[in-house]
Amino acid sequence: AEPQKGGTLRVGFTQGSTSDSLDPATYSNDFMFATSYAVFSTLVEIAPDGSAKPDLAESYEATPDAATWTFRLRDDATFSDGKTVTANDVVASVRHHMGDQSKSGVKPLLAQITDIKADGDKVVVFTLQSGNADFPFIFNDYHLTIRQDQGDGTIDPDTRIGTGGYVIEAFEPGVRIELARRDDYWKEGAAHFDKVLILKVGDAAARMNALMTGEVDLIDRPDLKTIHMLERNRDLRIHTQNGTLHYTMPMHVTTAPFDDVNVRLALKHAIDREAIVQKVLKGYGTVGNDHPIASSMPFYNADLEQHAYDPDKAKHYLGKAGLDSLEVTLHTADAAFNGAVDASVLFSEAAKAAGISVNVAREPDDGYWSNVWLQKPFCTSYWGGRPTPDLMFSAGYAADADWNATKWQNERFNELLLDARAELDESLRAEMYGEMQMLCQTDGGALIPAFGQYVSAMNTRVAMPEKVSEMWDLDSQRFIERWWFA
Amino acid sequence: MTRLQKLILSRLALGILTLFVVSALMFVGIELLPGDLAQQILGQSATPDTLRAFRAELGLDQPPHTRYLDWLSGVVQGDFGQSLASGRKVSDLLGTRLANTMFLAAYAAVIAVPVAVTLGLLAALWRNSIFDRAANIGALSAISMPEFFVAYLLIMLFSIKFGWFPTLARLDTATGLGDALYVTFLPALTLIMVVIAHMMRMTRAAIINVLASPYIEMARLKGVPRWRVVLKHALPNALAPIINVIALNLAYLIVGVVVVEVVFSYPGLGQLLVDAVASRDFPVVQAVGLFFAGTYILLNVAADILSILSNPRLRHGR
Amino acid sequence: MLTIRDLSLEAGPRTDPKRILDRFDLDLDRGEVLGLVGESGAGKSSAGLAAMGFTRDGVRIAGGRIEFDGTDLARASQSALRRLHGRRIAYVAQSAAASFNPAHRLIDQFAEGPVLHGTADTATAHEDARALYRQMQLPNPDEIGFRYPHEVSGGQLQRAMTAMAMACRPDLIIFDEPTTALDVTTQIEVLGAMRDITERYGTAAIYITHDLAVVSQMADRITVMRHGREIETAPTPRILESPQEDYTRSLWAVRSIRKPDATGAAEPILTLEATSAHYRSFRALDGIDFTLARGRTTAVVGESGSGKSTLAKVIAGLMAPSEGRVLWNGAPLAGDHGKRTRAQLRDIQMIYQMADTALNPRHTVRETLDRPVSLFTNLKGKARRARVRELMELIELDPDEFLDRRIPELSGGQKQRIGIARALAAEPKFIICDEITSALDQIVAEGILKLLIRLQQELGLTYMFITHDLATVEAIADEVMVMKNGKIVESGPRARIFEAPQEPYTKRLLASVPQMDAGWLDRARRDAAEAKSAEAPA
Amino acid sequence: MTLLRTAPPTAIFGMLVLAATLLTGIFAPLVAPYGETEIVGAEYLPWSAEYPLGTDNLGRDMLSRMIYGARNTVGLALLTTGIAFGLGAALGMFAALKGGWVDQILSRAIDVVMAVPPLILALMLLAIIGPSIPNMVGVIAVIYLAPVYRLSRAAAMNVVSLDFVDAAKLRGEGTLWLLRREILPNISSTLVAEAGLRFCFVFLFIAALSFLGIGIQPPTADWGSMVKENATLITFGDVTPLIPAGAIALLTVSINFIADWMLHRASGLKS
Ligand SMILES: Nc1ncnc2c1ncn2[C@@H]1O[C@H](COP(=O)(O)OP(=O)(O)OP(=O)(O)O)[C@@H](O)[C@H]1O
Ligand SMILES: Nc1ncnc2c1ncn2[C@@H]1O[C@H](COP(=O)(O)OP(=O)(O)OP(=O)(O)O)[C@@H](O)[C@H]1O
Ligand SMILES: [Mg+2]
Ligand SMILES: [Mg+2]
Repeated sequence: AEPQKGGTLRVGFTQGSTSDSLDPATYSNDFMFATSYAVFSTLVEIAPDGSAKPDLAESYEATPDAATWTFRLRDDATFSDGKTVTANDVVASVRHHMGDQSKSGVKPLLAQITDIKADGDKVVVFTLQSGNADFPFIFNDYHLTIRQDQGDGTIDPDTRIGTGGYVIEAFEPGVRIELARRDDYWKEGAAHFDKVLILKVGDAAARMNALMTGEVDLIDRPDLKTIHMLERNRDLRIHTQNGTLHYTMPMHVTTAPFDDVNVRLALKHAIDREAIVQKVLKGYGTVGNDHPIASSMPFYNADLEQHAYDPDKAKHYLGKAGLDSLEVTLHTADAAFNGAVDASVLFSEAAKAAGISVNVAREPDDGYWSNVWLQKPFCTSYWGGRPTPDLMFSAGYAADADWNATKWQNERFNELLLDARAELDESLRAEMYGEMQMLCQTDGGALIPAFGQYVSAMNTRVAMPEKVSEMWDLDSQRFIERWWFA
Repeated sequence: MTRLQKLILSRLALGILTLFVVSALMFVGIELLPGDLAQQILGQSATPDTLRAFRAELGLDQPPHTRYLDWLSGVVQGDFGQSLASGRKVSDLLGTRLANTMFLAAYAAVIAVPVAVTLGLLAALWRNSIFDRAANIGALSAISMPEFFVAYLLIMLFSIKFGWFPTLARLDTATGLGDALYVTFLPALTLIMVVIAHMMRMTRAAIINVLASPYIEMARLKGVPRWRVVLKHALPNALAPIINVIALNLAYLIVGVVVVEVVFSYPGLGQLLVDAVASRDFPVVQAVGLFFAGTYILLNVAADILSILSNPRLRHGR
Repeated sequence: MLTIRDLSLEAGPRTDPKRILDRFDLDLDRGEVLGLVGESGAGKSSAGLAAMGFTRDGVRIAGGRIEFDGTDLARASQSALRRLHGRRIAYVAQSAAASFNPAHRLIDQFAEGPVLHGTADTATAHEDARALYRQMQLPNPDEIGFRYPHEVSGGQLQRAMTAMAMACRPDLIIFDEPTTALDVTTQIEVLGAMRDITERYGTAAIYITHDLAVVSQMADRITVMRHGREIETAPTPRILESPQEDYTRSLWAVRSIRKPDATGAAEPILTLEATSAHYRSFRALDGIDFTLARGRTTAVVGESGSGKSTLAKVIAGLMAPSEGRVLWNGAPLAGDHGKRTRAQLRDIQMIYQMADTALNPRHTVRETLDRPVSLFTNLKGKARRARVRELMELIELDPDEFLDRRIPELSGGQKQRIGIARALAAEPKFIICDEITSALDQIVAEGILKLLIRLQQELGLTYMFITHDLATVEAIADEVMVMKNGKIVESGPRARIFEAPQEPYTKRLLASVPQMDAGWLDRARRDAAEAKSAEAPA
Repeated sequence: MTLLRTAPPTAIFGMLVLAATLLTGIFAPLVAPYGETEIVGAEYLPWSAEYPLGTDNLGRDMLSRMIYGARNTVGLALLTTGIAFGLGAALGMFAALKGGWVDQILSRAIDVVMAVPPLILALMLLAIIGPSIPNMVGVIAVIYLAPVYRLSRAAAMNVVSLDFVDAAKLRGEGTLWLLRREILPNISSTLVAEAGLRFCFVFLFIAALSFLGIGIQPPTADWGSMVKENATLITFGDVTPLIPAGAIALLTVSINFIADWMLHRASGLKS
């Protein structure tokens, strides 16, 4: 169906916090991601097919070594106060996330930039430390939405003036935001809803009740425990996306007993992945194979043998490690991902058959990321995924990555990572990334039982293109300008 | 009356002291909580670099006592500072939330208190009757259910089944009083169910306790009808415990409603406090915490004073 | 006007009821005053209430008739009874302090009845209240009604309650021990006022008491009760002079015990030197000087609030004196009991006024006695058990029957005996008795006094006997000490104080002791008025 | 036995329920058809002969979890209430007995504890010391200790002014004896009546903690958490969460029936 204009979209979101602010350096939850994309825009967006596509940029190109990138801006893009977007705005917006003072989450990704220059009004040139073929993908990041240069090379972090399709009418952090469409939006075929209201509804039951009683049109993350009830309601539709979202149980490979690769393999065979997909994800997911690359991503290695639940094999590996039984503690909380505690309990039950006792230690949701993740030798976690294997591996598996949650330091793997990044030949890259996935699977410290689908639910009036971007939930959080009411 | 004034003053002074201790304890508590604001805000995306920068910006690199004293000197001058997490003024942040919390509490109280006291009086009047037994069992069952469960039951009944009331209690500045009462009916009802039992049982017990007094026998021997004995002779003398339990429950209505706020997505202070604790945003925690503690203390002082006023013996001190 | 026939009241479970009244009969004519006398628990209050057709919770009418002016109150409906109560039959309770509603002003409580019964509107009722208050000789009759009960003294309250009972000019008033809680000097005024008012309006009355002297001043006829039954009824002069029944005679005989006079020189055992004590800034004891003699009984008398109990507390070590010192056998005694030696703690024991609060209701008799025995003696095992039994025999209670009872399962007199036994368990030299008989009825009190006298003779004990009842003083004291406002106003041997009191205050106190002879009340009122005016300048 | 004969029907009912709960709790492994954490089939199976109450969200047998839940819930609540009452009553009586600055310091400290909202206090304390079961028991006990302190202090105040306490002091009794033998027996009925309600509040509190993400550790079965885990079903008209909720309600009502009766008996003895 053709997109139509009109209507007020009311959304119930799981996340959102009183501490949210409009400062792009602070975005840390879906509520602000969606807001960021609706009110501001990025240089590049990820198209439904997963490729990078210019947005505020009209085009971009790299030198052959992929180390210098030149972005040309559109002429027609304007801010909501009528000013056109200039190269200086882009430079100031990107610089906001760089430098010693920056507390931005995107700062590590920008560390590769050695220089940014505005070349006239419409051209920005980035010089990188070394070649990076995937560089444009970075500019899809919700942090890197563009604000106006205040004239001194800085932006006002709290400004509401953006280049997006909507303007803010009311904003109560952690409660709601009200958006109204800009009539002078420069992008064609986008921003269909007249108004959008996003509510933070933290409680899963409350979210589903609100959808059922028609108080909202769309919710994210319905409770999978009761989703079968929603499925029966004919006015509602469950929307799923096979994303890059995956659930992991990182083990510190530097801590006993996880320092023995056989123990790691034993655990990897003692978990019933199918049961987790069925019982925790209620079928909304696929089994994982202990590496973070999704089947939908480029360079996915389809030839790897699938790790499956096999208590005998687990025992076999235990034997190789010189053990006949094993006791480990798995730290978990539903903050890690919805169902993490249940998944851990299922793991614990399944592992008994292999002579492994997995003690489930539930930690408080509050403070989970600072007290448990990266701190405890065995815990549950998730990755929202990255558009490319390079970004994924660099973020969580490279030896020097801040978030190397398993403290894994595989020489071969780290060599390959650098080589593949600078390599422009696609088939060579595929080979390299394939081997890296294998290394992760057999030697790495991450137990990755499942890839989850992004699930959302909405009433049948909400319409969307046939193919949506699957990297993040809800059309990679760009649903506000891409979807419409039928 | 000077005795009463002295008492009020000394109680208030004690209350302020308590507040001070509470604030110091909460500060220590937040200090002891693992992780700090920077880590919480940055969450999974924290890196040592960003953490350092963030801490410096927020002043978290200062020693704790400096930060506490800075904060305290601000508070003494009426300045509650700014939220570390969002940089907004704490007073702005609290404003609407406070109003929302008070609105819901008042809504529930206005219904719950008279109903509970009336039920308690009737139960005492018809002691050991079917009515008394039924009220007692009903009250016990109501308090024995977890609050969120009561809420879900009400939603199931009134929103999903009958479609009479909304499940989200959304209030904004534009909402009129009528609408506000309508959308917050279910959360208010949940709270009413939760607090009514306690007050009812206490009213009943206090009245029955007084009914054993010689002056009740005297009143009956003067030919005073039963209902008048309960209302005119027993109630005034049972007021102190009833007032106290009402104060306790009013405090609960203001202070203890986090769960109800979560279930109905009601933007009140409870959620703000939980969020602020989660993000270690200590100016906000302190402000809300102090407000809660202050509410509790004030209600208690008010209850004491009312108890005294209700008792001529204390009112006209000897 | 009132005829009660064959009335039985029951309490407790229906399967195993307890008889409170057993085929009780009573007749009362218009304008007549009937006295109802008997020991505690005899059923006097129950009978009085039954005369109103009222029973306390848990008590029910098991049979019989209560005919008031032609209607049977035993079968009347609640609303019919309500119309009678307060209007035609009124009630004056034992403790006015407890029976006035503390939340309302006196005059509002006065007006409630007339307004409810429709005999007056509020304004008229208030007018009437002032008139009655004046007749009851209350001070400031125009203003006193606007006070709350706690702002009025006990004697005044009792009068206000009588006024309230008169509010609808009832035909019958039930007085239930209206002066028991008052001290003797106040009692006279209240009795007088009550008698005046009933005479003036020709109101019939049932006057319940266990004090024969009092009832003899008030009643035309007297009924003696025991165990819920009528023992004997006769006009007052006749029953006083020639009682028919043994039980009545025994009641009369109570006032006759006398302790034999002490002989021999007395050596001092306890001395107080210029001792004062304070409650915050209030001086409750003011420079007390005295010496107690070994083996003697010293009675301390004085009206309520004169500091008698405070004196006991100071000696016992419950309250440290603020000035002066206490000497025990010549050696200074620490003010705080915690600093006294075990021997000192053992030597000085105390028996309390309210046996109810002096014994832990959660303990059995055995536990109560065993503990001091084990703490203060070296007895173990069998010897200790034997000692406990011996103590029970000393106080004339059967060990087999009582040792395993809990305290609440004892009568008031039995409790008081246990209190004495507990003091004896320590094998003390000196016992302070603080009003130990004032909560007991006379027969029981007599038993206790006899017991104490016997124990003194057997064990050579020294007593300090605090009381405001001069009859008791006459019975047991060797020495008498009169207190007023925290000071000792007069002291000396019993005989001298009783025969030749020096101080007006002592004289007034002595004159207030109720006597059985008919003219006592009038005489006493006159004397009291004179004594008061004589005291005033001093 | 004579005691039982005088009990009103409500109290007998209460005692039967309590006894049944305790027995099932104690003999849970014998009574329960399946293990506490055993996954026996698919999720949300309806009631059947095999699974009398169906299965839960992970396919565990509801009945077995209810039975083990009795053990954990009642056990924990008993323990917590016991600690809160033990400590609270001891401190309250101590303050009443000593008076003066001891009383002032204790009472002001308790004021501070009571002035902080309980849920927040629990969240903070548990985040600081870690959410293990012993810690949770300790924290809840501390929170509930405060009102118990107040109650027992007030009740003890009435007792310490009585003469038998003076008499005991004059015998030279130590503080422990005074508290345990003289005061405690006289305030125990007040405490018992309060304990009935508090006992129930404790497992409701545990349930609320679970709701906010801390509380009892999975996969331990506990009624409060079971209500929480299945609560969302209720809005779809599924009765599963009513089972544990009903069990809590039944137990609460029963315990309070017993408490009411004991209170009645105690007051009957007094008058
Ligand atoms: N409500 C009641 N339930 C059970 N027994 C009662 C009740 N009221 C009184 N009794 C018992 O009835 C008996 C008579 O009581 P009553 O009060 O009439 O005695 P009394 O002669 O007035 O005694 P006192 O001089 O102590 O006032 C006593 O043994 C008492 O214990
Ligand atoms: N705890 C107290 N605090 C303050 N004042 C007290 C206290 N106890 C007694 N008083 C006051 O001290 C004075 C003496 O009291 P005390 O109890 O010694 O009198 P008493 O002669 O024993 O009287 P009674 O015959 O009524 O027992 C009274 O005026 C009383 O009001
Ligand atoms: Mg009586
Ligand atoms: Mg005294």
